[in-house]
Amino acid sequence: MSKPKVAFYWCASCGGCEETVVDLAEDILGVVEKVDIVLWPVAMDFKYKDIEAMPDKSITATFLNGAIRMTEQEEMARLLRRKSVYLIAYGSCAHLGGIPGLANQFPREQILKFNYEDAPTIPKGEQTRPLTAFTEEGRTTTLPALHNVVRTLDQVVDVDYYVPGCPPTPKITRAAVDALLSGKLPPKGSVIAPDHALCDECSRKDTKPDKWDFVEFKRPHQKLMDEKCFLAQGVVCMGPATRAGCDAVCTEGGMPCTGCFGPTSRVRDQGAKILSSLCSNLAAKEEDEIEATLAGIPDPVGTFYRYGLAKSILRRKINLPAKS
Amino acid sequence: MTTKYSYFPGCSLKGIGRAYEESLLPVFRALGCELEELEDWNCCGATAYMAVDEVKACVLASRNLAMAEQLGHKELLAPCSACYLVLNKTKHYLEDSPAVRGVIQKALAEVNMTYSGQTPVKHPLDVMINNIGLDEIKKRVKRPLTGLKVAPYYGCQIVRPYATFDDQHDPVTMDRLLEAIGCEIVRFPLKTRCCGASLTGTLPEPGLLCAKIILAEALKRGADVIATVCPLCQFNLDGYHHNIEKKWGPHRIPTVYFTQLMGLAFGLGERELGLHRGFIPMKPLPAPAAAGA
Amino acid sequence: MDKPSKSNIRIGFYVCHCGSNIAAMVDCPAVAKYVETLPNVVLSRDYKYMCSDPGQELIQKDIAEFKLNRVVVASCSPLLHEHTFRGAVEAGGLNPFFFQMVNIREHDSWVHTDKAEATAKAKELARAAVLRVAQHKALEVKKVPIHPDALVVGGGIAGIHAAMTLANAGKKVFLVEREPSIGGHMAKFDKTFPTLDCAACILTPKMSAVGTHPNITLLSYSEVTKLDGYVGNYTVTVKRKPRYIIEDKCTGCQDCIVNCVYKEPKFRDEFNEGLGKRKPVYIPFPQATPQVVAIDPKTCLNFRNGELTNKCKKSCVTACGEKQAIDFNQQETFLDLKVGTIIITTGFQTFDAKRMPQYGYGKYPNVYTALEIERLVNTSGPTGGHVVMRDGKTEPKSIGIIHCVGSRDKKTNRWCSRVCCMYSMKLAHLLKEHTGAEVYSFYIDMRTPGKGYEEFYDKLLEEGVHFIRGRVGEVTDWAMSKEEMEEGKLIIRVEDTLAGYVRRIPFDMVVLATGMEAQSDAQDVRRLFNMSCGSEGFFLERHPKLAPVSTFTEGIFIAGACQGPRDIPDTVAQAGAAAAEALALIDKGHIEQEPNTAYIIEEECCGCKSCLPLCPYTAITFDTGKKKAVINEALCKGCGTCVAACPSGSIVQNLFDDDEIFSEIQGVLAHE
Amino acid sequence: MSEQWQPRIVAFFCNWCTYTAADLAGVSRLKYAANTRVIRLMCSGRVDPQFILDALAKGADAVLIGGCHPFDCHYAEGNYKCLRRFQLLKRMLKDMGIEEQRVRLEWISAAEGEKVKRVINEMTETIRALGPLGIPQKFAAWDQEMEAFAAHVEAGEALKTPCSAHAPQQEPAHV
Repeated sequence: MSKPKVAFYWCASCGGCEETVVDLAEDILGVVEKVDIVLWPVAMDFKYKDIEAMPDKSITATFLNGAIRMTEQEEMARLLRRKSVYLIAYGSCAHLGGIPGLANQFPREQILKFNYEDAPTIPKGEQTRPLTAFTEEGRTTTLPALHNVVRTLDQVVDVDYYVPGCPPTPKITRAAVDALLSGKLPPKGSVIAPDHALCDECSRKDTKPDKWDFVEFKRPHQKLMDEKCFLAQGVVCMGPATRAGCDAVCTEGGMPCTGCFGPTSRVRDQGAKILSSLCSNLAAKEEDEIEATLAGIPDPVGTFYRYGLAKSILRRKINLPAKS
Repeated sequence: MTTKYSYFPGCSLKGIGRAYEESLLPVFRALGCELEELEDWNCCGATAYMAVDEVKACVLASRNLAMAEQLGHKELLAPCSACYLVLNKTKHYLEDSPAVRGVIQKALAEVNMTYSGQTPVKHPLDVMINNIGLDEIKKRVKRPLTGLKVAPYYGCQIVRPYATFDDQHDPVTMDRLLEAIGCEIVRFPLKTRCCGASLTGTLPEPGLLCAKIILAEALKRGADVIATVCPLCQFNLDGYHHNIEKKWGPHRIPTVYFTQLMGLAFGLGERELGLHRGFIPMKPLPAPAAAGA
Repeated sequence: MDKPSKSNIRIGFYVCHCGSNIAAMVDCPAVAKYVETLPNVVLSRDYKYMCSDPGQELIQKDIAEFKLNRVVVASCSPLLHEHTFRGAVEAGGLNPFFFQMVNIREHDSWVHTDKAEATAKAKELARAAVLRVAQHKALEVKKVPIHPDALVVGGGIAGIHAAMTLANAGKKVFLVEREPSIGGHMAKFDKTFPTLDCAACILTPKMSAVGTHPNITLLSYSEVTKLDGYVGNYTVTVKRKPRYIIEDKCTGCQDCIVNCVYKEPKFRDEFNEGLGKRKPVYIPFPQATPQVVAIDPKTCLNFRNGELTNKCKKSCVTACGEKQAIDFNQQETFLDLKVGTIIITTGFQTFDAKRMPQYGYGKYPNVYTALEIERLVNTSGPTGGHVVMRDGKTEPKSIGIIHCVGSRDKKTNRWCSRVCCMYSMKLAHLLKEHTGAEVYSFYIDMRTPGKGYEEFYDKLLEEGVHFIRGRVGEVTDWAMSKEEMEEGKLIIRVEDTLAGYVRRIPFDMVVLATGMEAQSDAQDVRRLFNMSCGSEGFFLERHPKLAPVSTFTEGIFIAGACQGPRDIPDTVAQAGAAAAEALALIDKGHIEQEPNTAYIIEEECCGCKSCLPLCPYTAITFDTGKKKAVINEALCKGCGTCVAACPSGSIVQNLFDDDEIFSEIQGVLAHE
Repeated sequence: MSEQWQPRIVAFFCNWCTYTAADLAGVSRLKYAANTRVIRLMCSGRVDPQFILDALAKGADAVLIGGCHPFDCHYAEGNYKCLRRFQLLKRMLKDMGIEEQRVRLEWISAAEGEKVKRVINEMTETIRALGPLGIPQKFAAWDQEMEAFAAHVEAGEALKTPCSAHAPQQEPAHV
């Protein structure tokens, strides 16, 4: 019996997810022994046409990280879907849209204009936009185009499993690989991580007060924080609204949770839920007092949907501003 | 520190009621308020206009309102009861009737004006009691009018149909104001009874009877003077003594504006306050109690 | 559209015509036809009256015949008939919570004017219910035992009657009254219309029966300050105000009153509307119950500003002697009562006549309120029933009674107070009888619906009382002319709308028939007992016709004028009804609680504690062993606030779980 | 539908106050616009911000929440919790490009049938003036770029032709 074939691919992502695969360290050797890696552009040289030539469903599992931002990514996603038995959205970007998903607050043109024309790092007179096609000696090279909307993998193709995290921890990656190799798979569509929130595994849990009564909110850089629960210190922590499984690496490391594992299976919109929870526990009762307390959360979208905007109920800014 | 008000005098305060303006301006000045008269104001829309075509009357009024809003002071002062009522009525129509609002906005638009309904129209009594306050007023009194018996007479228009700052049936703001400057208020049940209004000009008999009833009752209750807030009331009560006397015998009691009494208490001169314009002169004030020196 | 029915859910849908109440504005057959196309619907019918017996039987028959396992009825408000239909579904053999109701009457046919729009709305609401009911789970009604004791708040005729009814049925009743004596307004009346019975003669026997009834604990001079718990299990905190008399020791001999250092009564007598005087130590009126004196610290020499100063000779203490009933050191005490049901009978207050300055009350001494006249014509009143004016000697020769003072007026109270026409005529009769004066009654409309009421009006007409139809413009002391005999009189100016001209009529005395309004602290009482008030300030009944003495809080009933203006017979009838409702609950022994409580799924809870402080009933606690939150369903009242706030979606509310609500949202919005 | 566009308003009403007030409006035969669909909850405190987002995303042009007046909550303070969430949600919705008039919170007691009528009529008019929110249509429009691209891929020419040939369309101008 031949070894199962596995593919790794990256789309709109920072590369951190690829690092996690490497972070499996010696474990990766065990994995590599048991599988055939048929595609891993970050580490090995494979060609698009090699994959295209493979029969459909001949790859046992594809781990795809990154959001779908460009036409090329979309095409690869569709191709790998066709060739794979299991397609796994790997990491926050493929799962929830991730940081790239925050671009859904702006029109594409505004983003391009800023990045290639208005950004302070671009010297005057050197503003230029990348060409989409370039012909030389009769050969045309093309660049993929940017979609208007940043999408999660499952908004483009059918996804079998999700491995959450920015990036997924080695532990959670190993759990996914083990499940795959052992054939002990959860129901299709599952997120391979515990289905309760992070507080459960946070060492600061015992310092939670029984009553919140928030009177102000601070952002992490505005406050010297101690070892207590961040919320008890008035610092927004997404822990209560975020899936566990990361072993609370951020809160252990002194930073509040920013929500990269996404919500539990029972929640449709992570941002709405943490908003509901935090606001319910304000101390203020008068409108202006409430407003004053909430002024400590100047950017609710960026705070509550840091990873999840593309996957949120609204997905994207609804009425984009007219071109400026 | 001066507070500024927009000021709409209306025709009366420049004509038969000029004593009202003559006393109003210095009294407000003494209270630290500046009244800035609307430039190019027009008829408020009262009486004839109101009787013939209410909407046109409101259009006239709204031009004044629009100018006041443009002037930018917080409130518009309308001392004449008729102006006060028409301006307020127009504001109500603007708020309540989309049809009238449409006509008015169109008319204003033709002369490049707009009115958003912001600037409230205030009566001097309202401003004195509720903005300035009796304590401030008491502080300005140099010569309390102790012993002067006053019948407070409000007329109809500042409390009917809208009673925004006082009771519709038993208004008391002027009572409190005059009490604060030392006057003795006689209980006067005819505070808001008709003065005869414009009937005195068209159907003199019932008109004069109305005026006579008020004069007679004020005399009967021992008043030295009737205090009023309305130029038309003042005119009807003060201007027809001759005719009244011919029919019912003498009913001689002066009718003055409340601002004239306030001016006296503030130590201003009688001429300065237009007191010489009344047909029935006020009796000399009771001698002030000899002060320390 | 293909009907996906992958599940085994079988929904029966019924749309009710409600006669023409719904059918006139909603095309019911069209709604039924549309719903037939929705997923899982196996049966869809329209029917004339779903709530009728045949309607309910239809549901039961269909459940059996078509193997329905979910039912949706589109008819009136669930607040009205949800119970009825749940009952029908249960009788059909299903769990009663496999039911959803659609409100297409109150929220649709009655409030819209375009049949196409109303029908479209009905379809969408029906679709929401169909999607929702598919998510319903079987639930169990919780039975909670009912504490058999009852509380009655307010000791007027309503409270007295309700307490007596309960007590006679063998229930223990606590009757709380804030004044020193029970009796309420009725105790102040002289005679009652239209029979002219002496009010005291019919009331005082009931009062003393309350005072002596073994099943009634009378807590006079007391107020309820706190309410905890829920139907069947209320804990009520009652504040007992110090009356400086030990109730058990006072025999009502009144020696203390006689021997008070004030030889003459000097202070405003509240019971006599200030027309009489009392001493600092007093008994409100001769038949007061309990027959116990009270000391008013505001006027007693022994106190200053309510503080004990011991500056008095304490002649009352001496007079009391061995009985030792006087205790100047008495303090406020608080009493906790356990009761299962509560009846609120806190009554009304009369309109403050000073709010209509044109009638001169408070300005002209001889303008009276009707309640003052009640005391003035009363033999046990301040003048012994001798009707004299405020000078204390002159009898009025002419009296004008003005109806509708403060009533039927946009500027004051818009409602008709129902009793003023009748009591005005009663007073007209009594005043005429006492003084022989000419009596005029000024009315807008004469409202005499009631047994013997119109006949009473006829009798008055025969007696020669003058009735003038017109709303009085003003009462003034301004005399127009000597010839009209107006000098020194009060002149009523009125447009006589039958004669068609304005009249001025001089009187010696003017009586203002002030209307009834809600007690000034009705809002506080409402909050205390978790009730609602109507826009006019009276307590709101659960349903004006079908649940007139119930409130939106289970186990709390209302009766008498606290619910709206009414006369004595209606008040007593209502008090009886409230007592019967309470008895029905008590004798059932338990109540069935709506199973809309929330619960936490233990393995899903992360123990973030976000929900802990949100529960006003402290139903959520933290299990420190498991480090997870737990909901005590017995304490949960089902608001769902914690459910909405749980950041990991680990709290579920029965009957209102997320999936049910999301389906409903989907249903009202899904495009056709 | 050929007739004039009608706003769709989803309302979450508290069982004890606003729902009852709406019943009262019915019993009193008050007439108001037929654009609101009421979902009954036991308390405005049960209104999960997810419900509001979900309603908007599923095609509601606006969402109305009706709760008990301050101090009058049947469950003590559920209405305050609703108010606090509402204030931040409103700001967040603004950041997400949704006009603030599209979500409204009103305190309406059981006695205020008239207010139900007024608020619903006002809101219907406001939303009518504002025009459709149309999120489902926007979702569909956004995803057209993918469908167009998928067609290219199907034809096997995606990566073989210059990207300008299959570049996503410029977005339609937003209102």
